[in-house]
Amino acid sequence: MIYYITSILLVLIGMYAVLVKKNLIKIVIGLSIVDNGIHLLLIAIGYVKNGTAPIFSKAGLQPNQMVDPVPQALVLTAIVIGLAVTAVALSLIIRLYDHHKTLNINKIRKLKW
Amino acid sequence: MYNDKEASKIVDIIKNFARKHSLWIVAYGTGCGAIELPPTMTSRYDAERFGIRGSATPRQADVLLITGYLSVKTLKRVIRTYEQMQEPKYVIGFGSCTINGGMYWDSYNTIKALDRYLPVDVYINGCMPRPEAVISGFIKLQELIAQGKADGAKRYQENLEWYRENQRKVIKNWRMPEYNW
Amino acid sequence: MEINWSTILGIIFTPIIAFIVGVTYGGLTRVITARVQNRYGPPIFQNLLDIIKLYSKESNINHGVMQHLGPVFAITASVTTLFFVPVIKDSTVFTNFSFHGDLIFLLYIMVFGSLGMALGAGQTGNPNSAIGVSRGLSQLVGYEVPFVMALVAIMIQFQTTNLNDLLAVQDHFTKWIIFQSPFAFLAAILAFLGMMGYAPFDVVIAPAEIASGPPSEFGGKYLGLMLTSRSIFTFAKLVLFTDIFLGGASDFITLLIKTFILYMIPVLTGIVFPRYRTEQSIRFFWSWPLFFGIIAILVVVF
Amino acid sequence: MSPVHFIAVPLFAAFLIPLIGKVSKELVKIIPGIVLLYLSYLSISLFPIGVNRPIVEIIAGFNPPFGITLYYGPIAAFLTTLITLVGFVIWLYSYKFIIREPTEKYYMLFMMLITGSTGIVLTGDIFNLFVFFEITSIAAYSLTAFLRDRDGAEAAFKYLLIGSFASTFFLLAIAIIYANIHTLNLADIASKIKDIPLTTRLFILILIIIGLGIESEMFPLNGWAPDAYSQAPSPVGAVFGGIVVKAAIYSLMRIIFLMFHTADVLHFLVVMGVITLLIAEMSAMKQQQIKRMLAFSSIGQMGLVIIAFGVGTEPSVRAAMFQMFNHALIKSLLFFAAGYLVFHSGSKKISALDGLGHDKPITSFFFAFGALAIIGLPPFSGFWSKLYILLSVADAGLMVPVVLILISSIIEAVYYLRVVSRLYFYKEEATDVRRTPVSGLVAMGILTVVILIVGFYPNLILHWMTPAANDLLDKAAYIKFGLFH
Amino acid sequence: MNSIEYILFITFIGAGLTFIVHHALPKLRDTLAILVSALDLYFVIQAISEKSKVVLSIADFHLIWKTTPYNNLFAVLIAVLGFLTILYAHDFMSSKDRLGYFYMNFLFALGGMYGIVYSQDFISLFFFWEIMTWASFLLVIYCCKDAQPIGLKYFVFSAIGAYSLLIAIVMLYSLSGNLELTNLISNFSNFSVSNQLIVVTLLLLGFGVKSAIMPLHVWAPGAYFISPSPFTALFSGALSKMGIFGIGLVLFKFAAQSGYFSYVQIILAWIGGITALLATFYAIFQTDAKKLLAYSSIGQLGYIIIGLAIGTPLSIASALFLTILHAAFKAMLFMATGAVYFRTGTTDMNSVSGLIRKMPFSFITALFGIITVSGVPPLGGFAAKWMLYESLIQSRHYFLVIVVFAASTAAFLYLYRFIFSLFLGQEEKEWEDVKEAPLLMVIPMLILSAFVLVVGVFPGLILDPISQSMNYLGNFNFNYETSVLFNEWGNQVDMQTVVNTIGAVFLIVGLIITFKGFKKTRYVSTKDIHTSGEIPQENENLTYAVDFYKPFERAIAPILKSSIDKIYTGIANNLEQAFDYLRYVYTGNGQTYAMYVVFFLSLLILFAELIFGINL
Repeated sequence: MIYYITSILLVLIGMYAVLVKKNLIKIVIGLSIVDNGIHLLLIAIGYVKNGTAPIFSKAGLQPNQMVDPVPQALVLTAIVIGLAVTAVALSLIIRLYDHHKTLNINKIRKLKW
Repeated sequence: MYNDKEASKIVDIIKNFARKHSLWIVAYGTGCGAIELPPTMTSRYDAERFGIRGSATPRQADVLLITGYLSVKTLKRVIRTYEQMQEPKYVIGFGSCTINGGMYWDSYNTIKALDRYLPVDVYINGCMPRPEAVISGFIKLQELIAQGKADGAKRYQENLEWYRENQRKVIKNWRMPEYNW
Repeated sequence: MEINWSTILGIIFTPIIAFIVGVTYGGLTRVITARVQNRYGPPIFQNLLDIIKLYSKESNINHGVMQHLGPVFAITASVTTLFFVPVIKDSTVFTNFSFHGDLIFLLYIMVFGSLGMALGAGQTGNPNSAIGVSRGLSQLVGYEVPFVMALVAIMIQFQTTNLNDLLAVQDHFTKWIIFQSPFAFLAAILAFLGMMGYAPFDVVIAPAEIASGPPSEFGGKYLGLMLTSRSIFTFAKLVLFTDIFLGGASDFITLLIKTFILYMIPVLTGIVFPRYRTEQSIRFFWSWPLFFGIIAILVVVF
Repeated sequence: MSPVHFIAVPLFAAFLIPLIGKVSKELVKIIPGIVLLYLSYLSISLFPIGVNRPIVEIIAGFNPPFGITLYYGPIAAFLTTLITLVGFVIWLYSYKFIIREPTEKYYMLFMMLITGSTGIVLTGDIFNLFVFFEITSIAAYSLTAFLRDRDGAEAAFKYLLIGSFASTFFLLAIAIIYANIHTLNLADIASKIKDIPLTTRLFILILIIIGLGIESEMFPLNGWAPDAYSQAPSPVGAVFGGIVVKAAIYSLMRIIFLMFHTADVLHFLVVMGVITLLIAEMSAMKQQQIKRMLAFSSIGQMGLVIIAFGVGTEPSVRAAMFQMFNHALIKSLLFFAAGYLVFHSGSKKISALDGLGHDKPITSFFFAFGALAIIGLPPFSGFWSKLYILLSVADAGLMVPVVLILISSIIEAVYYLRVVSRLYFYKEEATDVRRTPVSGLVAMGILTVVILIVGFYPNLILHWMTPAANDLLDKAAYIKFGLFH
Repeated sequence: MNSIEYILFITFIGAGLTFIVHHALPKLRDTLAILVSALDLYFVIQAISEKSKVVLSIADFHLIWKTTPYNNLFAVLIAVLGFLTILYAHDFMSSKDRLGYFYMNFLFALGGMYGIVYSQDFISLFFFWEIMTWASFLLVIYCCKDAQPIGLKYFVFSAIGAYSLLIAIVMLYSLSGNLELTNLISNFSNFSVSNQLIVVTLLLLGFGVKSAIMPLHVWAPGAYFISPSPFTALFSGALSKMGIFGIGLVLFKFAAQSGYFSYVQIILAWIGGITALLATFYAIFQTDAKKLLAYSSIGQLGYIIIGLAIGTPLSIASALFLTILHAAFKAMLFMATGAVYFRTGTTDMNSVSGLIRKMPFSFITALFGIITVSGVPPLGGFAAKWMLYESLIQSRHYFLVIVVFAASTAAFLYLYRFIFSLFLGQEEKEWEDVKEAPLLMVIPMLILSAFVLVVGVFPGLILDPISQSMNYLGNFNFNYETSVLFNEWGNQVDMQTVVNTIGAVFLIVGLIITFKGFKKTRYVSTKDIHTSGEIPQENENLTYAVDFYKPFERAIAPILKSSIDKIYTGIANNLEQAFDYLRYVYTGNGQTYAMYVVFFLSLLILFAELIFGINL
């Protein structure tokens, strides 16, 4: 349960950062936190208490004693994607800073209406 | 122009009779004489008895009534008006001023003898002539028409160059269209 | 349309009679006006003399073909109107073509002349003519409306648009439409004032203001033709009104009496009234006459 | 000859391109064309097969529901064909339009976009869908920022911000679905979705609507769209309007029709579609930049498509797909034309377009043509799809949306025609006649011809729409084919 | 292929070809366009006897074209007018550029109209309706920058009309699942009353916009004014008649089945009446000849609508008669105005004057035109007006007839203004070098003039096809002979007697007045007028043109105060303003957008059950 709560908390914290913080980098950090929250959630879904790795290493091991491997695979993929997004975001921030000389999101709104 | 007595055709007699009894005047109220016309036309003297009537434009009129002295400036307009009238047309000089300048005999900018500029058929003497005199003048004109002597238009046409010369003498800035009818 | 002797007689004599009567009425108007003004007045045939004199003018000018044809349009309209009105009731000669046309046709042919005249006046190029036409047409819109209302009321009431049928209805003087439909008569007679163009509705030809308006460039034979047309047209209109409202006439004496009475209405009005401005006269026609017209229609409908 | 090629070939090309870039710049430009030509050929040749009976491709040997499958049914066949063909035309246009370095990156990202989009359309696995989504998104972010001198970075950042939200919510939805029924195969989820408790299902639905709605440009979620469209290079705008959004809407609709096919959800879609349509068209009215205007128009058209899907009857779905097809073509044409117009006028402003009709007669003609077509005037193809949408919406008894759609059409007409007027009539004589490169003209010409032909023979396309619509609506068949071949 | 297929094929292919030919062989372009319209004319006449039917399957629909008497009537109208206007355009447009564009759209508009009139189902009708609309829109904006807002206004109103048409079509489809005219007509009585009314209203609205009924007329003055004259002639003469075509169809094929038909009739008739009256009043105060004619057009269409709405045989006959006649005389007037424009470069009535002697043929055309419009005998207009009044009186529309009469009397004002300002009046020095228009422009005008004259004498010639098409519309029979018209009370007007009388009197008096004193009757210039003796200078402008009907304006001032156009402009501006505020939703701040997402999410979560229901 604690994992679920933690993950939801993480998501909310990240959301807060994204929605409230004005600094672009903080926003990207927020996004990462949200991502991590979701990843944690995914892991938590597949988690079986006292479960083992999903490998038939021992005879008689029932599938319900194993940790679900699929979420782990998913999380791996998701983390990679998150990384890519973060990388793109950061590179964009560099470009934005070159252009606007500021990281305040309120001041970067040439495109509007 | 026909003389009633010499006319051979009944049509001519009718025409002359109608012309005689239907004199539409375009009153050119140039001078003080214009004031004599209202009493002439209205109930006291009632010139309409003789078929005399005012008309609004020279196109419809038969008689050009020059009521008094003519300044040089006015003369131009009068000539124009006369030339716009349809034949047969008559001119009545009204008051002494049209005959010899009257009290303006030595004025620098009035014309003295109207006859030199327009072919006058009848002069009405007086300064001013009373309505009775005016009516008698009209009756004289009617007589002239009946006798075929009221041929001012013809005279004007025949002696146009002479009239023009006289007119040009007094009217300095001469810009008149050609006389074309 | 069949051509026979009575038709030809009618065609020849109707305009002549109309002209004589019209001209005499014109002269009478002048005499009466003079008498009202405490004058002796011209002879009664003065208008005839005027017209003859105008025809006998030796020179004439025009500003182009439309001015030349303008009076022709006018007289065409007058004579055609006359031909399509039954002058004498039940006469074989003087009903002319009245069976071949009806009230609506008459309404239109009556403005035909004014339009032709307006075209002629337009070509003269005289601004006064154009002003006069502008006033005349505006006023036309004014009085046509009540007039049409009156006619519509009558048409509905008697279920016909033909004058001969209307005449057949009014076989006794109690059945004259003036008594059967008084409001229509009121509307129509007020419109008639405007139609005749006497004061107070003579702003069109206001002589001192716009130099007699549309005809200001017309002289000689053209003016003569116009006056002829006017005489005929006056008579035609009078006969039309007599036919519609006063039961027509079965002989000339009755016709003359009825038309004369009718004619005196605009003449006497004209003598005593000053002149309306254009918009005033339009507003006038759209107040009382229109009101009477509406009442006339309502009376018929309900 | 397998649907896998749709994903594998462009992906391979995408990674090959930077390498080849070291050798020959020209080859970099040509390779995507070859790839897309091949894909087009593939899609056309596979088309009849896919329409008759869905091809379900198993990846990596796991049988469904465990393995990832590709589901090449009628609708996928149609959309892949559309994507590859439009992609090819876009490549043709880009060939001379993208002259700015680094071209190899542009083509790499372009290939990624194609990969992602076809992947979205083809995949039968929800997480795989997510992955392709992210591929598309990341490529799209980068392409938005491709032009360095503009405000591309800002637009891209906004896109990224909102896009991350989308992916987050979508991933959350996947997580919840997986937590409840332990499966990721779409067909399997569809058959088991009723096992999830109602509240959870509602939550999933909301998350999916938000997640995929962002990419489908639904109204309150589409703040990124105008910026991204207007700042990206013109062909990329065409890619967004013609390919990416189509794939996104398809995935949204596929999920909704598979899992949440109820009247209320559909009504919600209609309402959202109407709101999207109206607000987008109204916002477009006073735009000063032509590409921004096109972006709003694009959003509006998506609203129209959402309405048609939301009605949820067979004719309406068919009409929606037809509209998607037409929009892909016409909007691409408009973006292409606008690209050169903007390029030559030197300003993004509409007011700078005065008199370009004389300077660039052919490009302007294409723009005018596209404008008339997108307003829905006959005999262009846009007319039929709009007509079908209206007929189907009215057939479902929804007269209010019909009226609103038509009102928005009037607004659309006003702002498009204003631009057309400016092109031709605001300045009389030609100042400086410049030529559009042949490849661009050919690209626009192809689209124009297709638009006209479809306008006269809508059956060419409509014919294939009925199986596609049935494919989308027939949940049972999807489950059957998706799970058991 | 039968004739209808030929017509549509030739026109559309011809349209495309002219555009191409313009760029390849500009010399052949005009010939091609004339050829196309001539072929159209030939096939339209062929089609009358063929009774052909074309079925074309496109999408899921069967597009059906068929010849019926009603269709043929309009098709012939379009074909003749199209041919004459293209003939006229050859010289008129010769100095303009973008001629490929012009002819292409001209032919597209023509083709659209053919498609409309022959169509027997609503899809093809709407399809061609839209083609016609955009083709005409492109022609409206053809000239210049000033035309753009006007064209846009035209398009917006057309779109409103077209879309209300579309809504009706869509409703009909959803009600009966079919869009074929014959089917719909037979099914119509099965619909519920409210549906019937809505459909009929929407259809009338849609067709009404094209025929410029109040208050949807505001596009017309500008569009007629700004479009090139040859097209204006077609626009007013034929294109606006498509609305009439539709209204006739809707009224007698659909609305007549409804229980509320009489109300529809009365409302429509009154709308027509008010249109006629107000348009006439507006026309009186125009200073531009084409605008004046535009308003006049609106007014005339009002009469036609009244005629259709009244629905008695005589009134329908008058409406259709007037439809044909209006096509002729309005084309004549626009062509004459175009000729003036061609030679002087303006149609401003305050500046052009006195062209009668320079452009006699144009003047005669204009004269015949105005006589026909005014309804004064002996030209064709009288027969139309006569039938209209008679039918109005006999169908007990007493006050409507007054309105109509007031309108047509007031029409004299603007007609006189038109001909006076352009052709009569002072012959100013400025227009001294003006010549008559080229032969190819004069010929169409004279053909039409001859037509209105013949129709005036023998209205029966046109009443034959009209009565056939009325039999198609419903069981309408009325009495007429070749030159005699009868009303329902049996009263008659014999056009031949009328014309004979007028002609004879006119000729006799005219000859007398001409030959009396012929030698001494002289022509003088218009500068030689009575000006109280003052001599006007050469360059002095004596034309009376500005504020020509000021007294009348003062008399009816209250009516003119409110302008429908201004109301629309106000609405449009406010809407645009509102839209402008609306787009502030897109603030440009990424965070705000993110906020929207989160808000939307919370909103959905909060009202989840409300929105998505519980039976998910």
